[in-house]
Amino acid sequence: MPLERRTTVLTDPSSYDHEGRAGYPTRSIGSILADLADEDPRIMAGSADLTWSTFLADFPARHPDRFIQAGIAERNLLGIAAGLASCGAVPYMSTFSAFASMQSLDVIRNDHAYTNLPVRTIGTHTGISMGYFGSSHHAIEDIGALRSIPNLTVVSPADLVATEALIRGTVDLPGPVYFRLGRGASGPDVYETTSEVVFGEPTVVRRGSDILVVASGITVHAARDAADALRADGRLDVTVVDLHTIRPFPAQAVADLAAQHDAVVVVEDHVVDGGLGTSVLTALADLDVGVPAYRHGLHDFAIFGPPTHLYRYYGLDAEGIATVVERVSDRAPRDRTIPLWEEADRSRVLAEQQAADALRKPEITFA
Amino acid sequence: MPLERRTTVLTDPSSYDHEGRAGYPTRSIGSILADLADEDPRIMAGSADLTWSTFLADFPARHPDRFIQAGIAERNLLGIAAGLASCGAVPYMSTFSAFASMQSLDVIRNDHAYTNLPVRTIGTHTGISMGYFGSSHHAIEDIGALRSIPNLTVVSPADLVATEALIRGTVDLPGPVYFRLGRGASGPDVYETTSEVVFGEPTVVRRGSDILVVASGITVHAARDAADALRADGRLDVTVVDLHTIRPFPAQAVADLAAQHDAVVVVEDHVVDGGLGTSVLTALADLDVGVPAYRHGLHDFAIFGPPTHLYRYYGLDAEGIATVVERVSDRAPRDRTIPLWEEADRSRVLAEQQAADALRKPEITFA
Amino acid sequence: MSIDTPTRPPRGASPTRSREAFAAHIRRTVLLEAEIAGSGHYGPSLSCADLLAALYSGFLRVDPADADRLDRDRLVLSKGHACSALYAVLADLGFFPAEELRTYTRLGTAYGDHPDMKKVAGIDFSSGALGHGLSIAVGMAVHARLRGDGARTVAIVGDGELNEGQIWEAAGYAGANRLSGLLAIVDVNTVCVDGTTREVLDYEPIGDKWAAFGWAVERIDGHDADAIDAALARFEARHAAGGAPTVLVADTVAGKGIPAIEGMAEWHIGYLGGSDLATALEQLGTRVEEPTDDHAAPRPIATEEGH
Amino acid sequence: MSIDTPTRPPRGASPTRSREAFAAHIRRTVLLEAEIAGSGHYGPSLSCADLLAALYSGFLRVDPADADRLDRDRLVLSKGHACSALYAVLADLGFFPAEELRTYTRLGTAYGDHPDMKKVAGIDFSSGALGHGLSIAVGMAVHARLRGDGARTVAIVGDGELNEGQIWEAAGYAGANRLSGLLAIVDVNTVCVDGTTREVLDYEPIGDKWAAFGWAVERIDGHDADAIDAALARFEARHAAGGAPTVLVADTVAGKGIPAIEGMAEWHIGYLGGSDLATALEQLGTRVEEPTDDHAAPRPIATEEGH
Ligand SMILES: Cc1ncc(C[n+]2csc(CCOP(=O)(O)OP(=O)(O)O)c2C)c(N)n1
Ligand SMILES: Cc1ncc(C[n+]2csc(CCOP(=O)(O)OP(=O)(O)O)c2C)c(N)n1
Ligand SMILES: [Mg+2]
Ligand SMILES: [Mg+2]
Repeated sequence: MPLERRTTVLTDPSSYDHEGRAGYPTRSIGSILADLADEDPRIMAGSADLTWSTFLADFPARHPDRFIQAGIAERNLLGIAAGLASCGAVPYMSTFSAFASMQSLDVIRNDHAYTNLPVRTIGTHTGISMGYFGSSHHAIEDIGALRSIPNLTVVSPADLVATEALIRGTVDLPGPVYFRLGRGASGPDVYETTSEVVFGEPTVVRRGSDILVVASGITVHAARDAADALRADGRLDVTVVDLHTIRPFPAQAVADLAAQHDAVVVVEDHVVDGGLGTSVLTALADLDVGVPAYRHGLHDFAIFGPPTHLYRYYGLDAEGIATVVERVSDRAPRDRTIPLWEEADRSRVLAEQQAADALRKPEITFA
Repeated sequence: MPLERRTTVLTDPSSYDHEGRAGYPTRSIGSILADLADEDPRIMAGSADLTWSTFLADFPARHPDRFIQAGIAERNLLGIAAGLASCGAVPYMSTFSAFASMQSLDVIRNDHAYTNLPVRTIGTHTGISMGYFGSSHHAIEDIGALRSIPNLTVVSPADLVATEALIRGTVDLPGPVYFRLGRGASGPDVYETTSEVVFGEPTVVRRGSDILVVASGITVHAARDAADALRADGRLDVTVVDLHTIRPFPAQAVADLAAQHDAVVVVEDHVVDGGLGTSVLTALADLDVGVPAYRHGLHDFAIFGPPTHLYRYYGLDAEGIATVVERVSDRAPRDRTIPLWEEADRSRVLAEQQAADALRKPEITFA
Repeated sequence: MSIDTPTRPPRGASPTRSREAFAAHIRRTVLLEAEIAGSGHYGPSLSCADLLAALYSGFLRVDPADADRLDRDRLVLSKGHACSALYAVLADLGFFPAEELRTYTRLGTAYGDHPDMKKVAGIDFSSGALGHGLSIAVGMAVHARLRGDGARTVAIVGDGELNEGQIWEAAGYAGANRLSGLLAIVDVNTVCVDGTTREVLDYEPIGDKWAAFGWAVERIDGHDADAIDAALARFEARHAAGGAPTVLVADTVAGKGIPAIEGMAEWHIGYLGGSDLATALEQLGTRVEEPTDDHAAPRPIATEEGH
Repeated sequence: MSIDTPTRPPRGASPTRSREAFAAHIRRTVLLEAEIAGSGHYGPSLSCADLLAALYSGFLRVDPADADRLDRDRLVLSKGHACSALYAVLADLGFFPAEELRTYTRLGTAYGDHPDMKKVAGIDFSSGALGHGLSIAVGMAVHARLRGDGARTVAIVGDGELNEGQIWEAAGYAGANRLSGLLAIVDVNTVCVDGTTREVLDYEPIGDKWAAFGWAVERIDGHDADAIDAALARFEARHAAGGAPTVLVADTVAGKGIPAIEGMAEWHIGYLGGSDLATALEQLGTRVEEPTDDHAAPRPIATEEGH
């Protein structure tokens, strides 16, 4: 696979092609893994025709013979990984989470987890982060799909620093690991150094006392910003914890944190049934912690739209999270099956956005 | 596909072949569906080379032109079903649950659930009911895999009467349904008439007052027998509820039942993370019911052995369930992450069985 | 099987333009949709534009006024990421007002970057995850054979998409069951995302694979209107006779029509802004004709001002 | 890739018996395992017995004393439900004591009805869900090529199993990447579970499919020891030269060796009890010889008393 991509004769500075002209990040999962491979001969990598899209391209550039290009065949990619791992390799295979988890679940289950081999599956572009690509590309059920599989470790880094920390923190695990990554290099940063993220231990990102906000992956930065806004306004003093290690679930740590707060709000870019909040609720129940916990996430297949618009629509940006946390604090309803981000909130965001869209590019007509 | 199977020249009455001589049940999912197809022209069926094993064979015998024999290609079977359903058919596609759920999860998700088409997937031989066929055939993560998918209905009949009731009770649902069946025709009966099982409403199988035992599918008969034994001995007065409708989860009904008891024990032929108990725990938390709930199920890939031995080993037979219910009543531990069916229990069962096995067929030597 | 079989559409619905203008219009619309979105699947949408133009110029019997009629022909765009081209077609045929494409990819739209049958009239099945569409089309073709109304089913798959095993599951089923009413079209634009299909995973000889799975194979120039029409006619004849399903292995050029991006995997997704868009529209515009007169309501073609 | 490469096993491990006796011993063991379980996959285990006998009669370089050595040849029994035959082979070669097979399928056993690499020495990968094994074997073959130690990888797949699309994903990858060290063997016993493969889903011509996916194809009689050995030798030569992966399309008979059940899909699973078992063992027994002398510790062959 050639790393050099052709550039096109373009004249307008706003134009870009898939990866060539859009620019490619200097630091990415590909370079993190390529560095690791420099040190560790077991490391291999592969993709299913999404090497560039999943930000893996530095790996084949630097270690071409340790790279598997499977074409558009995710199951085979993950099956090959199992064969490689049975020979002593530690392969990192990346594709979009929608195709890594749901399409190949039995490969992960039978060939990685049951055999307990050190295959690493990297599922990128999780939740609704693919925006208007639509439902086929939304990975809003992947935690649910993976959660029951014995032996499987699942981690969900909030940014690239966390990704590196968790890759290195799990490299010697004998069994399989699933990495649930957001959009790759493009999310806002949360961490400065890898030492802030230790595999297996939740990271407290903001320390407060009123309400505990639990987040993971792509929602952590928004939860942090929500906490900062609530604090700045003097409204609420909120703790934000990054639950980057989803399996094995750090039940005791979460229970201990929850016990120090009035309520828990779990923010998730996933349907609430089977997601992170499900683990939080069962942990609190199992460990007999009576603090009420609210799940704030998706309840259905998502609509289409640009990613940032979608997060706003579903109340998963900082403003939405702050609103939900305040509502928990104000209303504390005892029936927690009723979502705190309401139909009316969504309609409002949609109407605002559609009004703004109506003014865009009036010169275009399709007839 | 020919329904007539050849019979072999055999002399010993203990011999049997796959389906021909072992006998085939007169009433089965195949005859239930064939009856339905007599009345309803939308009904179709199909299998992936497991027509006999999933007890569907009466369907192609009676409606050959409305039957899809996909060969060993589960994903294609379920994809074809989606195409059929988009033309107005209501296809029932059967294979082992391990292959229906995990291997084809994204087909169910994208092509049945997102499109909200009336495809019915029948996954048989769930949980550890395949016994010594081993882990590849154990479907102990299927509820977890399916639980997050919007629009998907999941039902888990306890016997053939319940199967018929739930097939008929869901036939006009516009969206997809997943049937999680035990070993097909071979389980003990629970119900006498289909009116006992109403889609969407848990069925109370035994009414008591001390402890609520929640079961579904293949574990209902054992839970019932456990309740009867506990009552007969005057030990405990136990309610047994059959949660045949797993999704949408009847949260309020379960919460109301739970609130009338001292504790809840969920019995499941599934790993506890992501299974039925997960739904029970989140329902109790969401609806603020403070009754402690214990999950009694699997915690890892299962060992191998004959099905009945395996259920005994994992405490999922009547005796095991009774033991666990008594322990809940006696000890009521506040840390409910610790399984009440212990390593020592399993070792005891294994030792007993191995001692019995050692005496079997001494005439066989393999050297 | 007792299914109501209404009288079938006497002929396929037709576009408002001549064939050449129709194809150019599709390409133009693809560019304009990308302008709305700020991003577009140029390469894969433009490579199949002539194939779509052929299918929807009277071949497919569909009825914009009754989009869901049971006995219609069906198209599954298994390579769903090319849907901006299909939207252009469906709008032109009158399935929905073309102006709705102004919402393409915007919040709350029906028109995402993969097609959704529940949201858009004329989309016969939702797609986006590669590898699924041929199985769906098999199901539709089986149903059509049961009904006996002669309806045909077409699936368009990518050449890279052939890597997906489910395609061969479906191909094996259709071949063994001689689903003569099923037509697969492989858009052999010789690229996927990471590079050329040859670099990524060489699947040539593509025709041999389908033949070995029991299909009647034709290799054609996927931009030659006459060649496509002739192959469609031969498929129709084969279907009438009953026999193997047909595959058209169509040689195409990714990004066809925009010289700056033709044949480039880099343009699987991208954006042609400002002056580049203007140039591209001009290159297409030279070939855009006025609508033909054989339709009641000729509609204006998008003009180039403002780009 | 810097991987420790120990000196490779000078030759393949060998069974304790002559080739013919070895095959008969495998079949006998399959019957006895079924007697322990009360059920057996007779058809599929007996159809591949001669193929396994050939592979483990010196061809596969494996070392029972060091079962996990990195540079060994590997076998993936993708049709894992035939493992009772493979257990017979591995026990005879000394990977584990044959008497352990008394626990076959019993509670807590390592020897289930599908093979488990974590529990049984000599099993190179766990299987049971059809369609996975060739991908695994591809991974092993890629690793061997990286190591450069010449180790070979064999995958045995069923003819019905070819319906699984993942087989073709793996075949496409191996063909395009010219994995010469990979050998696939298709056990064409012409049955699956619901009937004959022709009735269920006709996949002939099987060889053409593999050829179209870039493999060197040989069609052989899967019960003819000389034919199998010769084909294995040609694979070896092809591997040495570097080139396409090889597939042996092996024509076999389900339940081979037990006339009452030969060729019958009904005997995918079943049970031969009492007098039927006795008859079957007798039919095999006529062909069972004493162990050959070229092994230090010839072991007694199961006698027929008691059945
Ligand atoms: C199952 C699945 N895997 C990966 C993708 C991401 N993806 C979208 S388009 C594409 C390349 C498709 O190549 P090809 O089939 O040749 O179609 P083309 O774009 O050339 O028309 C990929 C890998 C997807 N949509 N679905
Ligand atoms: C994915 C999957 N689907 C279905 C099965 C059930 N099953 C076990 S063996 C078998 C038939 C296999 O036929 P074939 O591949 O011809 O092998 P044979 O038994 O003839 O050797 C089936 C359907 C399975 N084990 N895995
Ligand atoms: Mg292409
Ligand atoms: Mg077979």
